[in-house]
Amino acid sequence: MKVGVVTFPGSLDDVDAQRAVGLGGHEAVALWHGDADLRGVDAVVLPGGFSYGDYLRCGAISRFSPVMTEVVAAAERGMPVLGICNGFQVLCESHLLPGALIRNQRQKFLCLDQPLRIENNRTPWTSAYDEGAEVTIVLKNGEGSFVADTETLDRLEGEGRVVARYLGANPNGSLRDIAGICNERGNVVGLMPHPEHSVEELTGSGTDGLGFFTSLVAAAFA
Amino acid sequence: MPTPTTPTDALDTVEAALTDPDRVQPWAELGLKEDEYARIREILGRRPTSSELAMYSVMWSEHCSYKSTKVHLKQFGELAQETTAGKMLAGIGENAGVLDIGQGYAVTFKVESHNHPSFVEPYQGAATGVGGIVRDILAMGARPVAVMDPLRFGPLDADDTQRVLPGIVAGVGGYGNCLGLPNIGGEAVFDETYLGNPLVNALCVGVLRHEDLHLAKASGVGNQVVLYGARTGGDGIGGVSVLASETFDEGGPAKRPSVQVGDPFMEKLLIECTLELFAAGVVAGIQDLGGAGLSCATSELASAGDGGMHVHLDRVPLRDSTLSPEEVLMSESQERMMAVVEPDDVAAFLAICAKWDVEAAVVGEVTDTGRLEIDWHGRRVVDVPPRSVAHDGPTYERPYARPDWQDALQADVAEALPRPAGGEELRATLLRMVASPNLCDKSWITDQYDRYVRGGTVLAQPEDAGMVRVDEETGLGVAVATDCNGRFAKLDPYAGAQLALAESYRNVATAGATPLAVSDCLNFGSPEDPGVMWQFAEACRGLKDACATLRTPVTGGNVSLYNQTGDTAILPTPVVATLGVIEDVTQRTPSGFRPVADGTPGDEVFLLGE
Amino acid sequence: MARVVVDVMPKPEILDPQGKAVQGALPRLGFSGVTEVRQGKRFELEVEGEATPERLEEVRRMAEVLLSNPVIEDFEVHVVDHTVAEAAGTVTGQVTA
Amino acid sequence: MARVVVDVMPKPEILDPQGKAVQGALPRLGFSGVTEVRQGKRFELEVEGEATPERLEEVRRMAEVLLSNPVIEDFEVHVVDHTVAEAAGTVTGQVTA
Ligand SMILES: Nc1ncnc2c1ncn2[C@@H]1O[C@H](COP(=O)(O)OP(=O)(O)O)[C@@H](O)[C@H]1O
Repeated sequence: MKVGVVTFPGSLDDVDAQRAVGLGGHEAVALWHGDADLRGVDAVVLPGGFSYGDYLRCGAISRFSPVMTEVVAAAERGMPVLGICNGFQVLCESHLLPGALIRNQRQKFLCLDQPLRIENNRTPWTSAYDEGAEVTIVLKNGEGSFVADTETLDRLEGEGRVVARYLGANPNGSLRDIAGICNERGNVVGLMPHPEHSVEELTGSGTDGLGFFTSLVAAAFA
Repeated sequence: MPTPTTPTDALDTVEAALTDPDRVQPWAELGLKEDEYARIREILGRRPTSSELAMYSVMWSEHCSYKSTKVHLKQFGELAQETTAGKMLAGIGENAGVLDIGQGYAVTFKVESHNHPSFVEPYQGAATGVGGIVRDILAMGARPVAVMDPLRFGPLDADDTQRVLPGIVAGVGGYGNCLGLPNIGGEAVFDETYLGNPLVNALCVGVLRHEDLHLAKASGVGNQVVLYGARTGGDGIGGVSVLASETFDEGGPAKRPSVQVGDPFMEKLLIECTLELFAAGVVAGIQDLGGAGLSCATSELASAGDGGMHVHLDRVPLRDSTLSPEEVLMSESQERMMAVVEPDDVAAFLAICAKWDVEAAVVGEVTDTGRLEIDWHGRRVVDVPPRSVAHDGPTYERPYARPDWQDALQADVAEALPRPAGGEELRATLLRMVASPNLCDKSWITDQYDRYVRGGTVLAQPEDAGMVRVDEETGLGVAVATDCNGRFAKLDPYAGAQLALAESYRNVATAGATPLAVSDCLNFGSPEDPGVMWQFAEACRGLKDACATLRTPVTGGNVSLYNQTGDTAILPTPVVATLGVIEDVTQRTPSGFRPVADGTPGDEVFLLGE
Repeated sequence: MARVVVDVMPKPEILDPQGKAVQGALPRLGFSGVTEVRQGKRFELEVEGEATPERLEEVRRMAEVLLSNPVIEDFEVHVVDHTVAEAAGTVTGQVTA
Repeated sequence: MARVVVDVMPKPEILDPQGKAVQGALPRLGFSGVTEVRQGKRFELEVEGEATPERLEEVRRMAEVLLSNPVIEDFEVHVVDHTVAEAAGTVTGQVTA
């Protein structure tokens, strides 16, 4: 499959996401924020970073990029979209996902190898995992605390839309330990941790993140 | 908004300098000595204009001219300019040294200080320190790939450390994380002497292909000079001469804010934009803007080139329209670069800048006059031989003498201390040691830094050396470690500098890499104190001798003086960074013993040496 | 030229870790009697022309679309006659409407 | 109980990357005519008792010591009769003193 990886001004993990897409067995296609063109891709990754410096709110400015108009339309048609960290923030700002991500409870940027549980393996990005699988994936963010009103949280839980949850000590104050969620249809996933940094023994926290990039095939043939 | 004070008759032009030759000038307030001022008049054959005076004062400051240390630093130039991997592609004198590491790759690395600004405003001081060193690396034509941050603080429980430390760590992280550069190591050392004078040293490593090497020079008559990046504001005016060269308690009037605020997002755009400019082949010469801003960039580019340069200073995009030409020349606004571009390439250059939302302006051109000529709204405010500003600054042979307390200090040996007697005391000593801020786990600092971004980090904290992969196909990589024990250096600066080198060299070697070359950041007290000057001279001599023995060239570095609180100097702190190459990063050796785990045997442990 | 301020605050029901941190720090610094702290943002805008109702409506839209996130934040737009810099360090004391 | 606001803004001569980012985004979103944006912080405090001059002076000291960084920021303290949440989404329009 062709997987687009968007570069916004200030995207940092775009090259890493492209590498991970390749390791997952797909062709990575670079997409530019200023082009209203998805170049025929089958899925899109919005990578991590500090788009526009994240000075206003993370993802607040990027969501207005020309490419996002296309991403939103494609997502609504069912195209798989994965937002990682800053990408998750962009998805929330774009209202493709509910809730918002605010400053970590302890006010500090945190980089660590984070244990997670995969709660929902029915999305195109998580189908390679067993439900309930416990994995360790790199987490790094300053504003990764997921918040939403109680009603929204209850709905997310009730509909099985919590995709991943932090295990052990909650690293950032995220409500109900939420690390990732999906939309109603399940094709749009937002995830705070960085699976693209957990795809090689040598350079990350192991290879537990690879499943996010191999799932697409499984999903395609499901 | 105050109204702009653009061209008025108060403007001090070259013409005014001739018609009004005896005007009294504030050379002393700008940090110049009487004979230095006399030399400027001699070079110019007239009094300098106020813009020229600003340029000379800032460029002849200790910080920019290395006037007290040049005589000692030049011995590093005597070391063979090659490593075991080949000739150096650029050495001391360039923005940063460049080493051949094989397979067509080269690396560049350098460590620099941002000590005084980080005391005044910890977050922004540390942040802009990272920003500055990254631009140095970028200017060589390299993609920055990793940063490190050797830090020194006062005692952890001191009040001011509570102000300084969190700010500095957040600043290093805030800037580096936002640039997408993994932090692969550093130091965090605590000692009384750093209480009023913390040290923030920042290191950056960059990678390039041999053919991508770029140098800071303005050659080719008719080539255009482009300033791009952030707008110029009143940041850090006076910072170079006042902040970086004088001790705090002497103070100094600051009519403009002496603090610079960094914009890492702008710098990220600047990096990507600059790398695209290199790839497009539209850069003939390039220089980053750091300390001394445009004064430094214009005079260094022009004097390294083969002719002169003509600059229209009023074309510099300003953030604050009230700035005078003197201030525009001295501003240390961050996130700016200056490039020399062939006329036919200007349009392509500007288009790439526009793609990255980076503002750019053609501000001048290369000439064959041999002069640096700067105009302000059509009137000449600077007309100088560029070399006289950039390179022919004063040189001092400061007196130095072994302090009279040195003997007593050395006689007070550790053997004289009481030793723990028995198991209980030994246990207590051990617990005290592992709990000491200098030895304890540093993850409370390093967890605030992104060590994974770029996907090439092979080793980072808590390892002895940081290591990044350079080529994904072949596994070629580089390792870097920085070290210095200031207490050793105080006991014996000659041996202390050698130990700093030996430790960083060992850390690189034990990680599995072959050490190639070093960069250093020499942090000392006031050079006007003969005892400090002796420490400095000894440390240089020690480092040079050790480098000669190990056959590692010094590729560049930085000197930070006047690190003291009142009369008390910091521990002499010659931080040494060693860079090594590893053919295949999968062969690295992590530190730490691997225990027995699911069927695989644990590591066997050997002790080598005496 | 008009000076317009947009104040953006976290909604009362949304967690405010920054405000919490400040509130926690106050007693440690010897300040007592502050029962609640919320931290938000203030934007000072310089707008061309007069602060006409149309112009202010436009600023309101900027606040709604860009400057605030309606999921977690409330905002308010108002015209001011001085910037913080102009009043620097003072207690203006007056009750603002 | 008094409601006191501390507004903290980057000093005018200091670079404000945040305000710059917002200002850069506005035209792309179709908003024109905003010539300058500065982004700062707003703290809403609930303080026990009346807003007496002594109490306000204490808040002024908090602002000086904790809420602002005097090297790069200015601040202003004022008493308010409503929070942003209470005025949510409105243009209050009035010129504040
Ligand atoms: N300021 C810092 N920034 C980044 N890494 C740091 C910093 N301080 C310490 N480290 C890292 O933490 C680890 C432990 O540091 P340290 O205790 O100084 O080790 P050692 O004594 O073995 O040199 C090392 O990997 C070092 O690079």
